[in-house]
Formats: sequence, C-alpha cells, structure tokens
Amino acid sequence: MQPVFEVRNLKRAFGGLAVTNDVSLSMAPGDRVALIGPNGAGKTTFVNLVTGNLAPDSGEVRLGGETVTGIDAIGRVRRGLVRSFQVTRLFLDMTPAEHVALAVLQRDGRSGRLFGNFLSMPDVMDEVGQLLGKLGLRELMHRKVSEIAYGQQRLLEIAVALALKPKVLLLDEPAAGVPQSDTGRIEQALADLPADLAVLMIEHDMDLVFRFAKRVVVLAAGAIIFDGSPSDVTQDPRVREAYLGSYANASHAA
Amino acid sequence: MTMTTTNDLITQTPAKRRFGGGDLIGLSVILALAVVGYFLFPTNLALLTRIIAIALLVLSLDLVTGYCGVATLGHAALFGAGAYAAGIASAHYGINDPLAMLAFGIVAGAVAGLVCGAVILRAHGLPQLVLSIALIHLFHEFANKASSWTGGSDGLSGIAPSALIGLYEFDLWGRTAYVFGVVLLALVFALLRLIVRSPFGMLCRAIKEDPVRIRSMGASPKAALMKMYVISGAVAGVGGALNAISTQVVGLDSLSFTMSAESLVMLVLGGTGSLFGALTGTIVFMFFEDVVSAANPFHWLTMVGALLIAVVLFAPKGLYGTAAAIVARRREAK
Amino acid sequence: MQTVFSIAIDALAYGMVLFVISIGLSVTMGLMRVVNLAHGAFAMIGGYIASYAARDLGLAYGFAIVLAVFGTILIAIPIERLLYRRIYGAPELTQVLMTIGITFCIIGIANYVFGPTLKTVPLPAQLQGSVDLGFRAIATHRLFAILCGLAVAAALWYAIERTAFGVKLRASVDNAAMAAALGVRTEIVYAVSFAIAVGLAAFGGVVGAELLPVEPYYALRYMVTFLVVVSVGGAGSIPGALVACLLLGGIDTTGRYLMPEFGEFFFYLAVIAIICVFPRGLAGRAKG
Amino acid sequence: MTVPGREWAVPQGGNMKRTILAALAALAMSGAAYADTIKIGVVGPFSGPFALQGKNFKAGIDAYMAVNGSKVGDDDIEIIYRDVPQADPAQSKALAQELVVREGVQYLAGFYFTPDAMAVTPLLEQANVPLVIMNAATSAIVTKSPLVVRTSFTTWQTSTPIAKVAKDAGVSKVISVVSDYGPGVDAENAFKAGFEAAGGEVVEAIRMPLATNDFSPIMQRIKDSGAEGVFAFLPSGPTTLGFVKAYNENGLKSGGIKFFAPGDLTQESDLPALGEAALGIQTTFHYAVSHVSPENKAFVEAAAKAIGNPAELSFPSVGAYDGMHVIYKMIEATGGEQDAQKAVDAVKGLSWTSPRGPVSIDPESRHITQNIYLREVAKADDGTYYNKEVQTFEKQGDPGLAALK
Repeated sequence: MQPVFEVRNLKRAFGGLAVTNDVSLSMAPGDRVALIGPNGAGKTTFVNLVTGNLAPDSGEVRLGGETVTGIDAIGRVRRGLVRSFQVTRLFLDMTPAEHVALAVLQRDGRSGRLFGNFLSMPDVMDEVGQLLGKLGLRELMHRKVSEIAYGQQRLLEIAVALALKPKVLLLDEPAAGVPQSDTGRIEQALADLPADLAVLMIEHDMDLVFRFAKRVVVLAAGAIIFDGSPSDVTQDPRVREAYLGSYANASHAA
Repeated sequence: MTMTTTNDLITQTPAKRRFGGGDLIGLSVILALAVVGYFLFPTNLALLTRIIAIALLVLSLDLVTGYCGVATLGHAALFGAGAYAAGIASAHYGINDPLAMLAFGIVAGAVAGLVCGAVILRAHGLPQLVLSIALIHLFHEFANKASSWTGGSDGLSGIAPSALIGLYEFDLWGRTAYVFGVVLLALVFALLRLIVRSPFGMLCRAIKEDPVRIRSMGASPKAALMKMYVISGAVAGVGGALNAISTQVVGLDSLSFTMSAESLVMLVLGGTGSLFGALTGTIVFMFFEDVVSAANPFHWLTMVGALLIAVVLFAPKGLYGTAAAIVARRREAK
Repeated sequence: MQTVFSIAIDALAYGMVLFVISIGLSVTMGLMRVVNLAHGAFAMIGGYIASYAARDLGLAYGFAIVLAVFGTILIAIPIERLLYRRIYGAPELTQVLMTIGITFCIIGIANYVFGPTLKTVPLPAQLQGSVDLGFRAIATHRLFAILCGLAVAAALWYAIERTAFGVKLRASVDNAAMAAALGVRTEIVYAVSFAIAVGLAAFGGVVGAELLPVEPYYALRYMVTFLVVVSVGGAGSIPGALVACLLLGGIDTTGRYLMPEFGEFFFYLAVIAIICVFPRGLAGRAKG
Repeated sequence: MTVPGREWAVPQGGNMKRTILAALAALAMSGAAYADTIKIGVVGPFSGPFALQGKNFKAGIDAYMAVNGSKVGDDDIEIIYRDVPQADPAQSKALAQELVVREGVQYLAGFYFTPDAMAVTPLLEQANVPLVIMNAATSAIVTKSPLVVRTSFTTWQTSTPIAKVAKDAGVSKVISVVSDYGPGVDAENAFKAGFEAAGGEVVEAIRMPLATNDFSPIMQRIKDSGAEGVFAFLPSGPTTLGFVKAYNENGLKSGGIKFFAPGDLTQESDLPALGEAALGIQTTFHYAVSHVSPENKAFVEAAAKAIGNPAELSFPSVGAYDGMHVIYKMIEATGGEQDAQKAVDAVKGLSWTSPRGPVSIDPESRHITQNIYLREVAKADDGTYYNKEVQTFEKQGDPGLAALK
C-alpha cells in the first residue's frame, strides 16, 4: 500500500549533537505504530520535526505522497497530520462541546465565521454529540474543562484530534498521568480509532504499547535501532541493551 | 435518530448559553439606560454622547485585550484615526453627510487596526505593551507634524456635519448626536454580541488561552488576531467618527497615550472579556470622573487612584466580572 | 569629528542618567514580575524628600540623598505590605490597574503637600558648574550621574551574582515554590528586593533631578520612558538595561542633534525595531 | 431642527417627547435668564499637570470679585468652574455645552489651551453666549466667531517685540528653537517676521518635540549654527527648567550667545526653581507680577490672598482678572439680559487701566491692545527672583492677525 506518512533521512543537530540522526520511517493507512525510547532518545525533537515546529537540517517529511518539509505546522495540520499533547493543553475556560466544535469548524474552514453559533448549527452539534458520545463525555459537554477529571480531559484531547479528521495521528503518551481506574476508557478509545487512520503513538507504558501497537519503532540516541513487530522487540539485543535496561532502571526508581 | 440527538442536545443546553437571550437583555439594558439618561440628564446630553463614544473605544479594546489577550496601551490610535478621518473628510473635502463621515471613520479605524496589529502582534507581554506605547506616540507625532491636515496641536476645526439623513440637525442641545450615538452603540453592541459568540469569537477565546494549541488545530493565531484587530479598528473608528461628528472638533488627545491608558483602566475596571464589563467600566469611570472632578477638581486624581486600588483589592475581576461571578455562585448554591 | 565626540558624551551622560533612574524598575519587573507603573512615583518621592532636606532644611547634599533613599523605603514598606503583596503573580492588567491607582494617589498627595510648582535639589558647590573636556564643557553633575550609574550597576551585579542574598533571590525568581521548600523565606526576599528597587528609584530621582525636574506629574510624565527603557533592555537584566539605556540615549541624542524635528520618530521607531528583532528585550531570557 | 439667529431653541414639529424635553430645558433656561443670578461658566485646567494655571484663573477671578464685589447692579454673579486637565477639545466642547444648556450660563470664559477654545466657538451664536478668553494665545481664535473677546495676549504679540530687542542688542544672527506645537510655531513665525523686518537673519529654525528631556544635543546644535543669539519658546514647567539649565551648563551663556524669549519662559511660578540659572535672561511679555503701579499692587494683594501661596501667582491670573472686568462691563451694558452681540458690542473699544498697565479692546479684532514689556530676571533683596521691567513697548496690537491674512 502507498504510504500515507513518510520520513526520509531526517537530521537535526543542536550544536554538535545530532539529536535526530538520519531517521526514516514510513506508515500506511491503518497502521498502529508505537514509538518508544529511553529519556533523551530524541522523541520530542522527532515529534517537533514531524509536526513542523522545528526545521530539519536535512531530510524530508512526506504526507499523503506530498513533501511537506517546507510547510509550517499549521499547514501540516490542514493536510491531515494531527497531534495530541503529552500534558493536556486544553482551554480551561471552555467546554468540551466548544473544543470539539472548534475543531470541526476549523476543519471545515468555518472557524473564521463572524455570525451564528455552533449550538445552532445542527451538523456541527451532530458531530460533536457523536464524538463526545463515543468517548463517554456527552454528559459533560457543557461543563467547563477546568471542572472535569483529568482522565476525561485526556479523552477530550483525543476527541479534538479526531474531530480534525486526520490521516495521520500522533499521540503523545495518551495515558500519561491518568489514574489506573481510568486507563480502561482510554484504551477503549484507542481501540475504537478509525480503521483507516495511521496512528503513531509515543508511549512509555509497555503494557499499553503491546496491547495497542502492531509495530514498534525504537529510537535511541537520535537513531532508529529497531523497527518491527512487538513480539520481536524484546528479543532484539540492541534494544535490550539501549532501551530496556534504562527502562527497567527507570521503573525501579519510580 | 441523528435528528433527535441534535434536538436533544440543543434543548439540553443551559438557558444562558442559548442564542439570542443575552443579546436581547443586553440591548434592552442599553436602550433602557439610554432613555433613562435622556430624561434624567436632558441638559447634559453632550457628555452622555461623549460617554458613548468612549464606550465604543473601550468595547473595541475589549475585543483585542479581553477576548484575545493582547496587552495594549496604544488603542487610542484606532479611535483617533477614525476621528481624524471623519473630521478631515468634512473639514477638507466637504463631505458633510454624517453617515459618509462615519464610513470614513470606520475604514480609517480598520486600516489603523491593520497597521497596529501588524506591529503589536510581533511580541507578547511587556514588550507588546511597549510596542503599543511606541506606536501611539508615533501616531501622535505624525498627527502633530501633519498640521496642515490635522490642525496639529490647535485641533482640527471646521467640521460641519449636515443634518442626519437630511432631517435632524446636530444642534446645541446635542439630541441628534445623542440619539445617533445610542443607535450606533446598540448596533455595534448587537453585532459584537454576534461576533463574540460566533465560531470566530470562540477561536479568539481559545487563542487567548493557548495559541500553541490552536496552531496544532490547524488555525493561525496571527491571522485570527489580525482579523480581530481590523474589526476592533472598525469599532473604534465608529467611536472616533461619532466623537468628531458630535463635537465637531478633533484634538491630538484623541490619539494620545493618556486616552489609551484611560480606556484600558476603564476596561479593567469593568472587567475584561465581557462586553457588559466594558460598558460598565466606561460608565462608572466617566461618571465618577465627572462627579468627583466637578466636586473637587484639585483632588479627583487621588480619588480615582483610590477607586482603582479598591477595585483591585475587592473586585479583582472588575466591577461587572465580580458581580457576575457572585450571581453565578449564588445560582449554583441554590 | 569634534561634534561626534560631543554627541557621544551627551549620549553617554543621558543614557547613564536614564539607567540610574530606571534600573530599580528593572529589578521589580524582571525579578519580581510586577509591571510597576508606580516606579516614577517612588523616584518622585525621593526627589521631594531630598529637595525638602537640602533646600528647606539646608542639609548637605549627600545627607539629603541618604535621607531620600531611606525615607522613600520607609514610605514604601506599608505600600508593599498592603498593596503590592496582593498583586504578586496577578495578571499584568491587574498590576497595571493597581500601580496606576497608586501613582494617581501619590501624585494627588504630592500636589496637596508640596504644591504644583517645580522643586529643585540644590547641588553642592563641587557639583555645580561645568568641567572643560578640552573640546567642550560638560556639567559636573552629569559626570556625577555617570559615576553613580556605574557604581549602581557594579553594586547590583555584585549583590545578585556574588552574595548569599543574590543566590536566594535568583532561586526565588526561578522557582518560588522550590526556593521555599529549600528554606528560603521568599516573602522576606521579595520585601527586601522591593525595598532595594524603591531605594534605587529614590536615588535615581535625586541624582537625575537636574535632568528630570521634580514636580507632581513627574510620576506620569516619565512613566513611559522608564517602561520603554527597561523592556527594551529585557526586564531583570542589569547589563541589558545598561546597554538599552546607552543605545536609546545614543539614538535619542543623535536624532535630536541631527533632526530635532523628528526626534520622537527616531526614538520610537528604534524601540519598535529593537523589540521586533529581540521580542524579549536585548538581554531577555525565555520566560520561566 | 434649525435654530434661527440668536433665538433660543424653540421646539418645532410634533414630536411629543422632544417638545416636553425642550420645554423642560427652556424652563431651566428662562429661570436663569430672568433671575437675579447671572452665571459665568469658566473652563480651564483645574487638575492635572496644568492645574497651577487653572488655579491662577481662579485667583484672578476671586481677586476681581473681592475688589469689585460679586454683584453687578442688582444681579448676583455666580461662577461655575469646569475642569479640562489637558488640551481636550471634545471634552471642552461637551462641558461648554453642558454649562450653557444645563447650568444656563450667560457667559463662557477661561480657556487655557487654544484647541479647547476653538472647539467652543461654533456654539456661541446658537447659545447666544459671549466667550471671554483668559489665556489661549493663538491669534486665529478671535476670527472664529464675532462673539469672542480676548483679555490675555497672543504669542505673536509677546514674541514680536523681542525681535527688536535682539537687533538693538547688536545681534544679527539668531537661531530659533521652539517646542513643536501650535504656540511654538507661532512664536517662531512671529520672531522671524519681526527679526527679519528689523534687518536680522534667522540662521536656523529648530522645532523640537514637546517631550524633550535632554537639551544638550540642541545646545550643541545652537553652538554649531554660528548664531549670536538664541530665540526660544517652550511651555512653562519642567522643560523650561531643563532648557535654561542646559543653556548654562553647555557653556552657551559663558560663550556669549544671548538668550531671547517671550515671557512664558520665565513665568513667576517657575522662577524659584529656575533661580540663578535664569538670572539676566531677557523676555518680553504683557505682565510681570512685579509691575509697579497702584492697580497692580491692589491686584497682587487680592490675588495672592486668593491663591494662598503668592509664589504661585503668574500671568493667567491677570488675564482672568481683566476678563472679569470685561464681563462686568458686558453685564452692565445689557442690564443682565442675555444678548451676546450687544454685550460684545458694548466692550469694543473699551479701555481701562489693568494691573498690567493701560489696555483697550480693539473694536476690530476684539483682542486686547496692551503694553508689552521687556523684562530681565533679577534677584531681589530678599533673595527671591523676579522679572524686572526695563523697557516698554506701548500699545501693541496683535501682529498675528495680520499674518493670518
């Protein structure tokens, strides 16, 4: 299948330090890929290069067959590359309904309209209701975000991302900071993601990675050291050395 | 199935969020106040008209400061541009129809908004504040220099608006100007109510909270803010034009730092991020100023200072904002 | 060539006077994150006290300065405790409202107590007159102001970078909660910094009184100048403020010499240009 | 609704609300017109940075009423003050409108700033109210309405004689330095016209921004121009002080460059601060508090009492004092009836002895004709500084009006 998302030989150095070193990655519609790596492996930089918040020194980012390296972050979102944030970045004074409606309107190019209110736009409300309903947020749709639980805020992050109808979705630790009792809902939401959507999930929680991903990419010291099936990742000696060791240590510490 | 869901959702929405309710109340409050003002101070309409003009400036400021989070101490540039444009159209080109003058004011205000937005939006926080200060001084100096057009520090006189729609003269009593002002304010207010609850208004509120997040939703904060600046300029231009038409003179003070700072004080006094807050702040400040400065002009500054301190200490969200919060809390408690 | 030197000297003198007066504001705005529009009001109080001490009581100039600095701090302490403490960490607009309110009150009171006329701080004989630099004369008190500016810059740099208090201050600024957890009493640190800032304001008000004469509207008249200088430099940075003062002083002076008609344009266009290039000021750091 | 001539606004048309309103207002109005109290509305800067000038207005008015009583014939005189802190024509006009419509004043007076006065002139005819200007000094104001009378001075009037003084002092090349605003530009033009007529040359004319704090570069510019003298105009207050100090400190004074200015620069309330620095500076002006005459002695006594601190007394007080004189004469002439044209006509050509010396109202321009004095800042025996009159230019009109044409 034609890849919907492709990264070719991406490089970026800060000073003399190559933080992203010749990374190539390709994803097809429907892919469920987990990107893992120890702290300082360069995941954040990689995400920023992909989303367009950071310009690469060399290399290429392609979206739906088109080179988007020269296009800024906003342009890439409009072309279907959407991300969620590791720490929720929501508008605390606004309601979930407003969040999703804003995303829907933005996607349709209607967010600049000066008249009307989404509450009286049946098509928008329809979509808002469906999306929030699917994620179990419908009861809360008119509460302020600052008044709803953190787990629900994480779900809302996903809802906002989905409302943009992305082709490629970057999920940055979707379950981070969520109490154990609520992770089930999030995992359910992840399982329910549209089938034709390519999802790249950055995650620390290996249980979640194994349940979600069909493919695992391991980033260490700015380079991809493994790209294969979840079942093989634990067997790979380089991963064991570079990643799992430090992960084990980290979990000890925590 | 889908249809019922939608209707369901709409009926579920809290009454205060429903479209239209607040607008009607707001408009009736404005009109009621206007009528009360007319009968309570029939001989003081000139000052009431001036309050309306300033209220338009403060509303305009609220759009960028209250709704978009832009810090500016130079907003009078937009107001002054509108005032001078309307004035120059009449004094130099003989365009004396008040509605045409108003149109000049709106366009000039919008253009000034575009210019100011392009500069002010380049920084955030304190440097942004300073950019706006630099801009207002440049505008002021420019108007001072171009004295053949603006009258410089002597003020632009010779503005002679003809009768409104050919029927109502702008006379000594100031009734025409007052009614004209009230109508303009009501129209602007209604339009702004629509805008702030429109998708665009929602976008701006979101930008105020987190511009980075908005970028990741595919919207350009800069473009949206520029658009808001132009709208804000048009609104301030209405105020400026009203001022020029009703007083038939434009002075450099309408482009001054003092006026910018005063309008910001009025806005924060009433409460940012709410059109009612902007109106409340303007009315309270102007009345306070009028009463205190008539009672004791030598000490009114001290009293205004005390008022501002008291507001920060006891009504940190502004007069309207705090009152609204109290009402909301009461309602919730029930 | 002589003219160039002459302008350079004027620019230096003007820049250093600006520095002396506005560095206190840089401390409050950068370190305490308060948009303190009342800074000029404190400088003015210093000027009034010094004027009263030197002119009406006939005290020595040096003594008048000391009296002004400590007198102003004394007046500022209750203001800090009652008013400023409420706005630490508040939104900028709230701070603007509060400090404008304080400024208005101080102006009104000064007008009532001292009257609306100009007040001067009589200079001692040593500082009067001019010094001949060979190619031109420069007022002695200007040289004095330059020296004061350098001394203030050095002392502040030392206090912040080299003393225990400086460490605590920087810690409180970077992360107040962490500093408190480590046993730093941030309240006291803030109060002391505020006192220092006010003292510097008063000092600047007195030393700069020859250039910016003391009168009730001093507090409003120069508010914008101080604010501009500090933010162009990058709030909280002493070298930044120094560079900004010299740079803006230079632009202002040169502009006023070459094309006085467009003096304001030069100054404010430069401000806009600098901020557009350095959105956080010349020495600005990313906001913590 | 058009209002014909100088009649009061009479409601026309069938609009009920408007009729009631107009009737209400007319009631208030007629009360004012026939009662025994005649109200005078005074607009000026009573707060803000120029409050001192407003205070002087009030002192002059109080002094006049203390000396001449608060009654004209049977009518009581009441003064209503309105505050416009800084030049703000819109506010000024709104307040004047309020004074006329709500308070029912028969006379408008005061006005420190030109734009504030200009803004009011279009109202006068409709309101049937004369305007007596007690300060605003731009020549053109009197041409804006036939109901304006001015008892102060114009910048042209006070700046022209100094040109002759400069020429007589043997100076033929002068640099003009003024603040870049209306009065500054007026002063520049007046001096230039006068000096060139006298055969001198203005080598350079600099206009500097109002908000100039540091005058050293300007001083350098003056030195470089090669002029033998400098003509300066700045608004009173901190900038004047800075300018004069810079003049001394940058070696211009010791370098023999002479200083000429209209008297705004050395107004009495600034002299304690200017002190030594201003010593010997020559200015021309219409009034010095030190003027020697029995009229002035009586005035200063009364005005000093009114203002509280005699050191704060300066020229706006005399403009206000004479303004009250003109208004009293107007009231006498009209017998308390409201007739603006008759009132103004009555004072055309009026002459009297003011605290500043002999003055008259020019029937043509309605501006005051007066002596202009050359003064020099001198130190009195008690250590205070004052403007010492050294030469008199008699019966000066306003050359600015001729320049307008």
